[in-house]
Amino acid sequence: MDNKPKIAFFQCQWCLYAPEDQEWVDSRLPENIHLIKVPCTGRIDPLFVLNAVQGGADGVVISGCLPEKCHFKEGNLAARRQLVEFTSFLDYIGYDQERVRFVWLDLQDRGRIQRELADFESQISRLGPAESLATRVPLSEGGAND
Amino acid sequence: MKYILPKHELNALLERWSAEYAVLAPQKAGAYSEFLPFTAQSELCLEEPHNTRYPPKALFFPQSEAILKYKRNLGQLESIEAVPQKRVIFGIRPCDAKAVTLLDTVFAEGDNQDPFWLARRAETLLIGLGCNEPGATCFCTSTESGPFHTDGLDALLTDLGGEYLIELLSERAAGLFSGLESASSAQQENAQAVQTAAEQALPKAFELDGLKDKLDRVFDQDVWAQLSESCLGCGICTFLCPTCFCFDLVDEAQRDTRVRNWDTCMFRVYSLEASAHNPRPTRKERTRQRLMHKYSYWWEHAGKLGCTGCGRCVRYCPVGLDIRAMLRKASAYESEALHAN
Amino acid sequence: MTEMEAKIRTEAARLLSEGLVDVVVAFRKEDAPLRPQPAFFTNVEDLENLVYNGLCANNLANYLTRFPQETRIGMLVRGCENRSVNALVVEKQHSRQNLYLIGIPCTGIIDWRKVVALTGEDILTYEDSAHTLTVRARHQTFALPRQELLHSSCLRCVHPNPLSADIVLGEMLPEGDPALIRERVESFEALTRSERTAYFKQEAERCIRCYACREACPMCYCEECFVDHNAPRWTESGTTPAGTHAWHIIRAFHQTGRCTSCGACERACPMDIQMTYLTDKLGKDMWDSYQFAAGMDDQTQPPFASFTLDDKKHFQVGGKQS
Amino acid sequence: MPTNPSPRNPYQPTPMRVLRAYYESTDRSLKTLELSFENHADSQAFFKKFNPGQFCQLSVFGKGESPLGVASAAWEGDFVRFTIQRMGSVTKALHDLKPGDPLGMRGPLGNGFPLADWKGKNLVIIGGGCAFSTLYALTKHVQHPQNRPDFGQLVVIYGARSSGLCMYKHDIQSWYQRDDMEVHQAIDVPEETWDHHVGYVPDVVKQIAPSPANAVAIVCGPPIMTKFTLPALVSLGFPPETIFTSLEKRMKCGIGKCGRCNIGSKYICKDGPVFSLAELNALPADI
Repeated sequence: MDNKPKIAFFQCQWCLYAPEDQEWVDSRLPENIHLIKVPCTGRIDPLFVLNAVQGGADGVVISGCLPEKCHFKEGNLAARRQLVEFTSFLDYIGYDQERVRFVWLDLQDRGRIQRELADFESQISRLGPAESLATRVPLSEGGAND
Repeated sequence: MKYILPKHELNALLERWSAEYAVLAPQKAGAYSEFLPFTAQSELCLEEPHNTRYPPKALFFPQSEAILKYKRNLGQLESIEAVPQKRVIFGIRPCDAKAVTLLDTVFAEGDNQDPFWLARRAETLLIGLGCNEPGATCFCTSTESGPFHTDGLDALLTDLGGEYLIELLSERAAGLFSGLESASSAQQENAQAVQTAAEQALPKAFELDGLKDKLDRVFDQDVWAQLSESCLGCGICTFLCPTCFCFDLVDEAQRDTRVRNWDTCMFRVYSLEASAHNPRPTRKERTRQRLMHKYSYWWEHAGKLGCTGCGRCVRYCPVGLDIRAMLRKASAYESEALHAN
Repeated sequence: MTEMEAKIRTEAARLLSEGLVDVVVAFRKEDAPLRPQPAFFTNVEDLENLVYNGLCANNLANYLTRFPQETRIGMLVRGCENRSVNALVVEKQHSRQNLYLIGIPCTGIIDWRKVVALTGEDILTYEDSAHTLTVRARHQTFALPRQELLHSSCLRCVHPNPLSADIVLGEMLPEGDPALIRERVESFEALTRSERTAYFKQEAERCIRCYACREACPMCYCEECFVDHNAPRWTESGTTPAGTHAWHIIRAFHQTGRCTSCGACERACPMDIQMTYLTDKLGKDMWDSYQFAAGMDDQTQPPFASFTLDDKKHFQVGGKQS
Repeated sequence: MPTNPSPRNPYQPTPMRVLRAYYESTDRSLKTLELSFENHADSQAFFKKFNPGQFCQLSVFGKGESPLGVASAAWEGDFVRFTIQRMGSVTKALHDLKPGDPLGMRGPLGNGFPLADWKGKNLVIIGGGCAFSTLYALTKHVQHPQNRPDFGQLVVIYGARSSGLCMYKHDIQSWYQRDDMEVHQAIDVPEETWDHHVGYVPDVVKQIAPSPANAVAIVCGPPIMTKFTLPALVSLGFPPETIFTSLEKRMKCGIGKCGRCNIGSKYICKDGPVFSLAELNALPADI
């Protein structure tokens, strides 16, 4: 488990239309991927993403619905503007923009989330661990004291 | 006992002390000076008439400190060990040293004494450096202190130009100055002259006698609203103050520690209750608490004034609130308003 | 600057005596050296204490959110202050018709740190004039060229003139070169990733969490700041690296599309911490992505509040985000 | 200069365990916890210093600490009772505790009621809402056969917003049958099954009009109740030095060190929480 990159996966609970994809995410997600289900990508506050980054996440995946498909009509529009800028801001202070991937899912996408996560994991493995801003890693996982 | 130390031998002396003590001295840190561990390459910062920007209380009462460790298996909190360390703090100004003795009245007296404070105080020597020329924002002579006061110091240096005159003040610091040549009576008189000149160079900024009673009497008057009109409600005046000791206890869950952080009465959440009632809802009550605590309540707790006139709150307030002017206005208000009717 | 002071006093006296405003927000004489104080004038007699010079370092728009919305406020506004007021009006913090903005084309705010670095902290009095700041310290009087003392934000100022004031005292000044702010951000972006992280940590970890930057910023008017939340506690409240990093990242990010780069946060910070390199980056991104600059008028919503369906083109299907 | 370098860490909580936990109010906003000591030595140390009216800082790691009044008398057994209103993160965590769960407790803190000064006096105990918990401890203490003779008449007036919010229902029910005390309960709004007083506590106090002769009154309740009950007692002829109340403010250390719970120069946690009205009148209005 420890050599695999730690990934924080923010999943909008509406975006996986196929029940088997949702079932895979809910119960057969690889151990190194930490699932955070949110009612909508619009609910994802930059604080959540920063909390994940400071907690030692080597990569962050944010999956939501395509425009005009959002259950709440415009949650994804707000999220994209804010979180894309936050990603560029984190990159500005050293957390590589490549470590954040947005997955905007369509109605008929099937099994895409598994492919995206696998592809993302290999991309992150190439980048290696992201220690620079990992300041809140729990002690039980070998986090540093202050 | 009084010794003489030529200035060019200072670094060598500090190095000698470093064999036995961890020596800290004010050194350049960007635009200001800070107490940093002394090393052979240290470039000491003693000319500045003013003290370090960050108060040396942090050397005894750190701003963030884990005081309890959570044992997950037992589900209980256990104390973190407070280990004394032999230290010498060189170049501390008299106002900051006196401030440390004021904090002793909180952390080192009465019941529930603080083990962390005591551990850091027990083996630490304070070697003071007097101020030949107090700055425009200093007012130690108005607060029962002074540019060459010795409260809390183990030794006091007076800058005579080419050398320092060292006045030994405590037995435990005697060893530090063994081998130094003792001061001639001429040098002692010179030091005395320098000290009195410095004392006189700093006129009183406000009248201390009767100030406490005046502040008590204007407690519920409108003067506090006028005084705190432009206050931003930030924490600079309290965090940089060498005598402020308020703290917060907070659990850092993922670090399994309970942490003690500095806190400040200038923040809204400091006195905000679970019922959402806040006895100090606006900056007026908070400014009043800051001034009353130092110039009235501390007197009732420990018979001492809670301010040593170091001037940090005056120098770094972003909106230029000057505690000297505030105290003058409060006592003027008391004599005009209350005696007028 | 005394000539400008006289103009401001007469205008303020007119506003108060004719009852056009309930309060005039400006500055008054300093008690502490180099620090004129923000002041709230409600009667004409006090106006003799009114001062205006380069050392007036606070953004007065910060006090707008302290008054109930029906208060009629007269306020001195320089370029950045006017834009901060506009941004606050956009966020419905005060109604524009209850505001009377006394516009002052700004010749730059002096950074007290640059003065102290030259004259030492032992300052008795100072005199500001068009080109020189005369400072009388204990042993020496200094005549310092004003241009070298300006705060870094003012050296990069694009809009020194008040854009939507009710009256403008003095001539409008030439606009600044927008490339200056961009170059500053781009030069930081050109550093390697580890250099950028190192610089960010070096600045953020000197923070003592006094929140002067928050309290000095006109756009920081939240009743309860995210650092005060405890259910759950998102950030550490101590001066640990985790706490200070989170504070500086999220505080700056909350100013995206709202910060008018007035530099009041850096001028208030007691530990000389650099912060505007963060908000300038966000400001540059908002211009590049949405052609939006904060406070240019008091109607247009900032980008995070004005998402539209034609953002569609940015939603890449299957692949990296543009 | 301080000399003894390492006294005990005053912020280290005593290890406790939940013995019993049950809801006091029908709307589950009030819950009573009865805590047992992990170490017997701690229990002895606690009861040597304990005096009704004192409080403790209950500690749940990861959430923090909350100051809560002790609601049990020493003779009731080797446990400490607290009745907790569910308000913020710590009290929610306390509500979620089940019997057997560990937690921390620092105490007893504060001065508690000056029982020695009240010897031979009639006691008028006036409580409102969940603040009645410390008065419940006081009443239980006074009711004990060993202590009862020390005091004269005992009158208890306990108000709550509704019958569902009344605490210690069964025990208080039994008080009506006792001959050595008088009980008056009140709720704000009439309910069918309620046959005691109806109305606000200050009015009920005026109605019952306890005699101030050789009497001491103790008032603990929400600020609004205290604000109107104190003057009511003064108008009934109680001198200020015979009226006592327990104050509360935001607290962190509970031992007079962290500087935040002061009224004037007095710390509520150390010099209080029990103050006489005479003492309060000498303090500035900072509550």
